[in-house]
Amino acid sequence: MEHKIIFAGFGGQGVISMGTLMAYAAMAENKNVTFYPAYGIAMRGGTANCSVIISDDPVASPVIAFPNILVVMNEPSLDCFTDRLQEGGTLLANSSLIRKKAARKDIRSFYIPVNDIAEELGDSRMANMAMVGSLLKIMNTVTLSTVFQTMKKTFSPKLLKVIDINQEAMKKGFHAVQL
Amino acid sequence: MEHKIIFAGFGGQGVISMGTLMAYAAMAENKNVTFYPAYGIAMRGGTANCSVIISDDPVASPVIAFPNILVVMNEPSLDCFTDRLQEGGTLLANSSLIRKKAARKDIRSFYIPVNDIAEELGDSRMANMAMVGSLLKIMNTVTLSTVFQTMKKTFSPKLLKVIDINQEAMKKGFHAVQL
Amino acid sequence: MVKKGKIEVRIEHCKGCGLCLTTCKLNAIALSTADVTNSSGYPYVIMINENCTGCTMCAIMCPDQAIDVYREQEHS
Amino acid sequence: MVKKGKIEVRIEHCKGCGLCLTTCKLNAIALSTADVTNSSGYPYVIMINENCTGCTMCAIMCPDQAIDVYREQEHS
Amino acid sequence: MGEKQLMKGNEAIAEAAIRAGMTCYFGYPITPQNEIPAYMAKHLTIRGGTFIQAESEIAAINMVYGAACTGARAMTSSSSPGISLKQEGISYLVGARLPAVIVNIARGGPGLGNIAPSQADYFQAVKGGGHGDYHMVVYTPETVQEAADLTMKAFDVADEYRNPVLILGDAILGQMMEPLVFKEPSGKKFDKSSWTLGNRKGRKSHLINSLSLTEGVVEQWNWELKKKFDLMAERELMVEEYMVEDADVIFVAYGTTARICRSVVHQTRKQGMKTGLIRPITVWPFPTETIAGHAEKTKHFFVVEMSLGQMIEDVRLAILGNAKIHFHGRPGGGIPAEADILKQLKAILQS
Amino acid sequence: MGEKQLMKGNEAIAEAAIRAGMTCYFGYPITPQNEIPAYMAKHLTIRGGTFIQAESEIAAINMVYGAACTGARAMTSSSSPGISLKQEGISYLVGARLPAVIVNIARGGPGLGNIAPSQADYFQAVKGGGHGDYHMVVYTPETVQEAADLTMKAFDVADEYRNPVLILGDAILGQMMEPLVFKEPSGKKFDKSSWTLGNRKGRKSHLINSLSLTEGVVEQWNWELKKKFDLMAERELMVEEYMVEDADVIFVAYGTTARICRSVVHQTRKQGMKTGLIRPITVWPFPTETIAGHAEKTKHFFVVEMSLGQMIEDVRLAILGNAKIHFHGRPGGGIPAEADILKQLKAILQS
Amino acid sequence: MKKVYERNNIAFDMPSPYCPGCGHGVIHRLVIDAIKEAGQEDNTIFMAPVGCSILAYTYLDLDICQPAHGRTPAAATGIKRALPDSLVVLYQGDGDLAAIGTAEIIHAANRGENITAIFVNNAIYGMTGGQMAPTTLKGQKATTCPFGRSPEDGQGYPIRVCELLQSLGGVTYAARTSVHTAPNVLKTKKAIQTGIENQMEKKGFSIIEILSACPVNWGLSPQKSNEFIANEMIGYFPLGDFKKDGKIIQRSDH
Amino acid sequence: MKKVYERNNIAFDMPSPYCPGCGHGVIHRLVIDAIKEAGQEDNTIFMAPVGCSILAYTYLDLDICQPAHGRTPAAATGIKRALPDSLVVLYQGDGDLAAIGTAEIIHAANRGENITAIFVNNAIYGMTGGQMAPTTLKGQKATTCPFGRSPEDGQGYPIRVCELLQSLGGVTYAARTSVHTAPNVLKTKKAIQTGIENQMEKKGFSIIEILSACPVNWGLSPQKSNEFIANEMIGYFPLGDFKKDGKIIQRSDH
Ligand SMILES: Cc1ncc(C[n+]2csc(CCOP(=O)(O)OP(=O)(O)O)c2C)c(N)n1
Ligand SMILES: Cc1ncc(C[n+]2csc(CCOP(=O)(O)OP(=O)(O)O)c2C)c(N)n1
Ligand code: SF4
Ligand code: SF4
Ligand code: SF4
Ligand code: SF4
Ligand code: SF4
Ligand code: SF4
Ligand SMILES: [Mg+2]
Ligand SMILES: [Mg+2]
Repeated sequence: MEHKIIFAGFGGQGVISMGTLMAYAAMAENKNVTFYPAYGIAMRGGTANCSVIISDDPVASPVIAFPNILVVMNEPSLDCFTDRLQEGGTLLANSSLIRKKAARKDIRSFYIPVNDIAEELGDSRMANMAMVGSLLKIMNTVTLSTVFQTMKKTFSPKLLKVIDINQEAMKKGFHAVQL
Repeated sequence: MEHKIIFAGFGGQGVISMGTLMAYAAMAENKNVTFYPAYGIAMRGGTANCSVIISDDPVASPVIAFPNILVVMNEPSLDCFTDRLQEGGTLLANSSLIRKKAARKDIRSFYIPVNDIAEELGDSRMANMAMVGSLLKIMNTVTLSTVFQTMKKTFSPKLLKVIDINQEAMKKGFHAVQL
Repeated sequence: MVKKGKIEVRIEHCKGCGLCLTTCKLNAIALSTADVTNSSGYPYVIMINENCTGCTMCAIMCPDQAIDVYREQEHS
Repeated sequence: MVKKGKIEVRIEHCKGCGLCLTTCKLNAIALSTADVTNSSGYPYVIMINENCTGCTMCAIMCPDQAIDVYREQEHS
Repeated sequence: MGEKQLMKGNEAIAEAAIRAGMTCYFGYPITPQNEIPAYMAKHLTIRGGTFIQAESEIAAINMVYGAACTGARAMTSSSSPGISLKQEGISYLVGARLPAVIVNIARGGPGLGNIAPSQADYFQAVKGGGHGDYHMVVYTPETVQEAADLTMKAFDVADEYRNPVLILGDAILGQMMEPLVFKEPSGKKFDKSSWTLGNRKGRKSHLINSLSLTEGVVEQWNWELKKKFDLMAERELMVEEYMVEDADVIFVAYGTTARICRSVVHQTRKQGMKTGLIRPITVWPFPTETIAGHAEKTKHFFVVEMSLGQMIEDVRLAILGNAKIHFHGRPGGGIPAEADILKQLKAILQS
Repeated sequence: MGEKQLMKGNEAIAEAAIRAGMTCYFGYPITPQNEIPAYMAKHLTIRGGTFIQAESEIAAINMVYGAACTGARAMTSSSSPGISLKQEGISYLVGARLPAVIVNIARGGPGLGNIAPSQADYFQAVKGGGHGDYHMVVYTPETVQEAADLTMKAFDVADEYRNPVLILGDAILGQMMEPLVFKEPSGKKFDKSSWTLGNRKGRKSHLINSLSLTEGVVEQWNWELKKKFDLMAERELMVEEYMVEDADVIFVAYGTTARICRSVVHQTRKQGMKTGLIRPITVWPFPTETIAGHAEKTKHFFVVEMSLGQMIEDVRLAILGNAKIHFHGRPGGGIPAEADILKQLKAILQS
Repeated sequence: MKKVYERNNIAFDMPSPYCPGCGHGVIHRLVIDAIKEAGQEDNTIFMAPVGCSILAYTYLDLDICQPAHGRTPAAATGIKRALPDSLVVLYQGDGDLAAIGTAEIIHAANRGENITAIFVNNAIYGMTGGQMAPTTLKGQKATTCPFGRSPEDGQGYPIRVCELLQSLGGVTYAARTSVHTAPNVLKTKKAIQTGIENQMEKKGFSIIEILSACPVNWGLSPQKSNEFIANEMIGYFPLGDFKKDGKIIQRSDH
Repeated sequence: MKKVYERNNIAFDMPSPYCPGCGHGVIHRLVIDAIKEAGQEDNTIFMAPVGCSILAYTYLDLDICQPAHGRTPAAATGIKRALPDSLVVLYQGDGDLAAIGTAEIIHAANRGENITAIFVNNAIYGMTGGQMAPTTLKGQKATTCPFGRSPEDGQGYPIRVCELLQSLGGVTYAARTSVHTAPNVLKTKKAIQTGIENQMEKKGFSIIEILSACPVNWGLSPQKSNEFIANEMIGYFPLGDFKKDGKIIQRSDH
């Protein structure tokens, strides 16, 4: 088992949090895991992305040339990364902000309106958590409850106060996906 | 034929001029020649020395560990360098300022009162030239006339004005030595 | 008499920083809403009324040279 | 009343720079002649009369700490 | 044993240094190692140590020089161009026999290059980028865990030999998060009172210095340094041999490229190809004998580097013509792809 | 042909540079190369060129960087610690593809060391003291005459490849006076208009730069640099073989130590011992093949260096175990004595 | 209607390579406006620093030289000495100029190199992600002074570069301006023009220090960033001329 | 008679390692006198520069640290931060401090490092044999300005270090003195004492710039050298306090 996931979106969409949360949770399940952020000037201004590898074997390079899972939170990210997705790979796209569909036919695609899900909960910043929920469902490697526990451990005091709504969003995202 | 000569004395005694003059003259006679000065902090304050190698073969290192000719213009230099003179080597000492004799018996020693010679000419700064004269006589490799020609070529305009007295001193030094 | 003016915004060059807005004393411009963005995902500047006098202040302030300014000329 | 003083020169430490001489208002000191040198070849400072008052100026000026100064003490 | 944590390599190095008793850190910002000074600014100061953002890399290495004079455990970190600027300082540390830890989280060069991972500072690290005859132990961690472990060790080794130690990573090691557990520091004590400056109290004065204008003295120091280097070479070698016993092809790679080669070994072993990996953990001292020992039975060595080929010279020196050496390298921030290595490997095996 | 003159190596280098059309010199004082800036201050300025005593070695190399951007022939010189400080700048020159000549009149290290001659900056010079993958042609003149000749050549080679060139001497070469005759400079013209800055007049803008943050660009530059290095390696090698044909023992030495070995060859040949000398004139590119070519019939190679042994690695790489390699080295400013070499030689011949 | 403001085509047809609201964009434009108005497009060599504005080459259609971090004044010296009639414009950030490059700027200034230095003081290391700069204000937070800069705790005082350089003989012009409002942008342009005229008249070294926002690393919106300049920075970094035609105009002391 | 002046036994029983009449010798003695009178012999770390006074270690019986050329202020920072209660005395020449080490001295001063810097301004590079220093006077000859220093020809103005540093927040004390006459030697001692007291009272950075002769490289006798200080140097490098207890006392401008 080896998941090579790229998360991408706008700065402010919580892309890095998605990645680190997944990495922490995978660690808690004793997987081999690496997290690799975009850094330096690439982090500046508009966009953000990070790479997470979750594997049974030790991870070679944490840099993902060709992901088998791609999570995109906005349209520029879809445009930028879709070509790199492996044949047969999985795309998760935030259909609240991404109006078009990926052109490729050799991949599995899921369009989840995570901003809408989040707004239903009254906080559009929860879109990323909803997306994590969807991802968990699709990956079927890390459980929702592990992620919940991880959140308790890793969230800052400020975030802990809003942990419930985070988890709620995640659950909604989880159930939004039909496999 | 290989002469490895160390010239040593006080700063101001014209030790470097002696060395360069010999080197120029040897070059004029198409010998292989190297000149190596003391440099850096060793040049500062009191003392000065330089090394000249004149040889039929190409010169290896211009640094002389063990000279076969040692020219000393004052007593501290005698004390400092005499031990390094090769067995059978030649010592030329300025007996005007050096009152003692070298302790070694395995060397040829010449004591020449070059300051006195120079003062006879009315200019104590000519002591070094007198010493060069003595050296030429003892070495018997470079001729007095070559040195005279060299002086014409290499002396600065200021020095050229006093070339005669320089040459006079040299001649006196030359004749002061009895072989 | 106050002259009439207008601006042209290079939408693809605008980064939605909003600095031009702060200089427009006549409130002639505003940013598009968050869901109306250029292809880099930035909201951009639009004229929201006819107040513009072509004073060029907004253009002077723009870090991205996204604004050109036009002004009615006196007839000579 | 002017006090009497004297200096002691560490001959081997003196470099004959002559700076002490320039400070001695009483001309109590001078350099040895060029042919009288210490073992490093430097002329050195000598007292040339009884003028010294032990004012310490020469020692203060000496870059080589070659001078110690002595002065007559008041009897108390 | 501590708890498992997820940390960036840079942060792991910083935390490990603090745990190892480093009290003085001096650095200047440069990507991709900025998390080290940032971590120090926050955590070292709170824990009573000294953090200074120096005015430059040169100031930083000289601050390290000063702090080391007092016996404090001192460290600096930078990335390639900044490490080039520290070369005079490193040579001085060796010359003055001062312990210190220097971290290079290398990036693509030459010049300003980029901020991608690179192994093109190998020569600089192991042959001496600075002037004069010198060596340092150079650790090349492969994982975040090892980065932490070797950082702790580096301080002991620096103190033991009174010599700087280099940790050579790359942007991947520095930026990657991986699980790790901090080990206990060795707790080894080093009596430095015979040479440190300050608090003199009646003893003879001490001198930290690398100059002598007296003939022969610097040469003598060098002969003494050589003895120390020989001892370091003898005792501080670290190398991992992985599935080499029956290997037809042995990879030689360190750090990030070792991870990649290890993965290729995994894959190929599953396919029945007999591959193995020799991973220098110290690149100085270099595991010359380890490699030489395999050069009789194994016919192919495959060196993989993120450079135009630097360590390969040391591999050649080990093998001395007794086996074939193959090379895959990517310079300027390129990362070797498993697929490319695999392809080249198959060509080798078929030849 | 010019007249025979007696000159210091430092002065000969300075004068040769001026004759080769160097118009911009930037340096910072350091013994034993001070005669170079002093000469420039006097003679370059009178002849219309630019001399600046920079505020530091780092400023000097970056002034060279700037002047080179305009197409001017530019040079800097220093000695070991100062050269260490220039490592970032050298890496930049390579990265930005700028021609320049750098002179290292090396002294004893590590650290401040002393001002005696040394060859312990060999690794720094040939393996790259700076960061990233790069090479420079490194000339190692043996005599004052050769120092002048190679200096002139260095400017042509720098321009030809748009790459810095290093002249590696030592305190002996710099301080020694020897007779020399200045040759005519080659007069080769290099059209630099396709890349130099300034006087734009309608053409496209030019950029001198070593950074790109676009993935793959710096890697691509490196592959292009590699091609250039390969070409330099192929075409710029200079080596002297002296009495090697029938030799039982071949010395390998460069610069000052080559002089010493040559003298030993002389003496021993007179005594009927068959000795010879291979003298790399460029140490990068290194005469690997030349040496390898003799490793079949000659059983003993004797490397002499003023260091703990650095070039010996390149000799080992050439010989690959096919002959015995012996070593005599003196670090920290020590000069190998003919007598000591002779003694060791005799032991070799008797074994 | 007539076009009364149009983009300067010394810049390529693209937005500036900087973050939204970044002062570098405005300052770039002012520099190329001044160059254009002086008719020096084909005679200018633009010296890019190592800092965010290293990206100038992607934006500006000028001959550009990009030297090592902090060493721009040294490289500019080399260029200007080799080509005395070219217009050499330095562009440096506060880390580049006032930290690692301290020696180089001081000595280029002191030699009176006939060049024009544009010094962008944004009180932070932008490119490397928000570390403390030599000009970071007292109490201001950055990744390497997470508790706020504290000079009393040995983190150094914010350095006033104009005041530091004004005592040097080679400096003919030193001025501090800001780009946080349109009127200040216009004043900045004037100052840059003066700096460039000085060079064309061979008057020696000019420096224009410009207070400039880094919204991303200050963690403020572009608007709030410009308010920060108005309310916090100018109090410590007073605007105006510090030296003109080689004469001291004003000072500010600790 | 009573001994009223005796040698300071912090110096080993030998002459100073410097040329006849060199100012370094006097200044060394003043420094060790001040250290001794403050009772700090066993608590002092003396930071030797790279310059003639690198030889201090052969002469002074103190703990001594000898860092790289120009980097003494950085190394001193490292030492002082690690051992805040030690007395750290920097000793630097003009090449060391005002050329290669410009950045280091400025930033150590600006951080207010609690150290005392003795800055020996002899307007020349002594150790390397007489090259132009940042403080070489206009018209003064040196091996690298054989026709006399000419600021107008781009060789730079003689840098006034006290004036340059006085604007920095971390500087508590900056004074210029001279050792060309006995009364000035005594004033210099006072200034050094002030610098050391400041440090013991944790007041921050003190610098004492001392005009000092280099007879050998000036090509003058020791006496003539001191006259050169009186007649040429002081006119350009005015003596006195420039900053005291953090307050500006005097200035001198171009
Ligand atoms: C020798 C060296 N040290 C450090 C760096 C990393 N670095 C790149 S830009 C920069 C400073 C950026 O700050 P500033 O000069 O203020 O420019 P800004 O980005 O704020 O405009 C640093 C430290 C480098 N590239 N080279
Ligand atoms: C990196 C480096 N550059 C240059 C030198 C050579 N060097 C030694 S001392 C010195 C300067 C001496 O002048 P100064 O600092 O004024 O001291 P002084 O001898 O006049 O007291 C220089 C340039 C060096 N040792 N290291
Ligand atoms: S030109 Fe003036 S009035 Fe028109 S939009 Fe711009 S700022 Fe407003
Ligand atoms: S200032 Fe320019 S970039 Fe910013 S919002 Fe206005 S037009 Fe857009
Ligand atoms: S102590 Fe005073 S009076 Fe006596 S010799 Fe010295 S200076 Fe002259
Ligand atoms: S000042 Fe000192 S060294 Fe100089 S002459 Fe007087 S006693 Fe001798
Ligand atoms: S990081 Fe700051 S200085 Fe750099 S481009 Fe962004 S806003 Fe501008
Ligand atoms: S060279 Fe000058 S500074 Fe150095 S010891 Fe001699 S007189 Fe003093
Ligand atoms: Mg900045
Ligand atoms: Mg000096």
